[in-house]
Amino acid sequence: MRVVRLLDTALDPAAELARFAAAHAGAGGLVSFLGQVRGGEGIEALDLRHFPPLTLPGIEALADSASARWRLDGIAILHRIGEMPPAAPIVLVAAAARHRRDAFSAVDYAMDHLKSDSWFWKREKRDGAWRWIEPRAEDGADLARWAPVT
Amino acid sequence: MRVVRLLDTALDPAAELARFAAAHAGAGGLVSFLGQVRGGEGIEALDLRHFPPLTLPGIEALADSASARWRLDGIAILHRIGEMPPAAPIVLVAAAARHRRDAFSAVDYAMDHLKSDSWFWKREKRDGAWRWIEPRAEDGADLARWAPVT
Amino acid sequence: MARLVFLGRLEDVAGADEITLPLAAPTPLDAVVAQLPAALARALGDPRIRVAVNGALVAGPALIAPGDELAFLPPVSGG
Amino acid sequence: MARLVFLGRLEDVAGADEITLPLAAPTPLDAVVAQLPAALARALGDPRIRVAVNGALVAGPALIAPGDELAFLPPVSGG
Repeated sequence: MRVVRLLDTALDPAAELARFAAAHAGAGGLVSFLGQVRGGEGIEALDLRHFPPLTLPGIEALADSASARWRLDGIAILHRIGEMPPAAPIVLVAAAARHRRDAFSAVDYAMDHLKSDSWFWKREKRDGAWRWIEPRAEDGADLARWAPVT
Repeated sequence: MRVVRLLDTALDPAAELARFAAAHAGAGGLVSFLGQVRGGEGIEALDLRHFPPLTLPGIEALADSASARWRLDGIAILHRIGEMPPAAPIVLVAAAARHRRDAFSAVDYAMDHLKSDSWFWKREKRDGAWRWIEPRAEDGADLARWAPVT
Repeated sequence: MARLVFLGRLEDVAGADEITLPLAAPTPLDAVVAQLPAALARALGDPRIRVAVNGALVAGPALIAPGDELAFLPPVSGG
Repeated sequence: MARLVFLGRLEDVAGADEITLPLAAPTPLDAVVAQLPAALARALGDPRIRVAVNGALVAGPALIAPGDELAFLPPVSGG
């Protein structure tokens, strides 16, 4: 099972994971990452923008590349776009594999690339004002953990 | 939130994860591992035995040790005991953290220790006959990934 | 006419997420940018900005034809 | 009396997951084991087997008192 979706309405992680687990009932291990809008620090909302011609194809290529690097029975990448309140689910990545290390690595890899190497622009609303989020210094280090496949 | 449970009836991963995610709505990242009884190869059932005076206290100590090694907002370890059919959920580990690397490491660490360093004995029923599962050579290597905290 | 699309913080500099620009004949990218307000043209000069023409990333000098969609993609937000 | 509990494959060797053994006075662990059928006593001699008395792991020689629960824990199954 290979699921890649961009959603402009609420993401229901429990339902999506239940569906994915049911489709991979014999897999042995299933790792998932759920990212939620952080609360606190005056954050009122997060707005996620994308560029349709590139964003979804980029995530599809990421799912393919994770599937090529590790032995997976399936991978799912679901990502929100648009405006979200604190605590709303933003991203769900799940991988099913016979050996749990493959599933852990694939989800970790997909998250590093989704966060730093995918066509998303984020802005935060704090105390009524929107502010764009810039790249972080750690992002390059996160990506450098994954040597290119040669 | 720190949840440690041994269950002798069905584990519902979607409901448990939804509860855990709701309790950690501001955490940023939530990693989970779900282990299911493998199908195929003539496997008809898995039976998981434990030793009550040691098994649950051992898992509680594991949850504490993961919480001490990484910055977590919460950890949940739910483990089945008893007889299960193929595809039944056996174990669910979830960790919530502000930084996703902490959550990934804590779940990976907990799984290595649950699998190789917890008081569980497993037997498999294949073609009508029960057979105890012995330790694997890789188990020591899995545990050696985690240097003792000094 | 060409359609110019601005992503991320470039939307704030441009004052809109997209604008249309009169364009009668194929024009080099830098000549298109030069027609924009100075502050926006300066922001678009950041070498980290990637350009997509009709949804495909281009590298190096590009010729923009009437009807093209030109998107300016600043560094993504990271995580 | 003492209660002996067998985990994992030791259950198959013992033929039961627990048995009771007459025990009138405190007895060293190895003397308790020596009273068992030969095949079981031999299996319990595996140095990888851990012993718990009344739910607590013991290391080295232990004295088993009447009423004690003695559990034999072979290596866990791994994963």
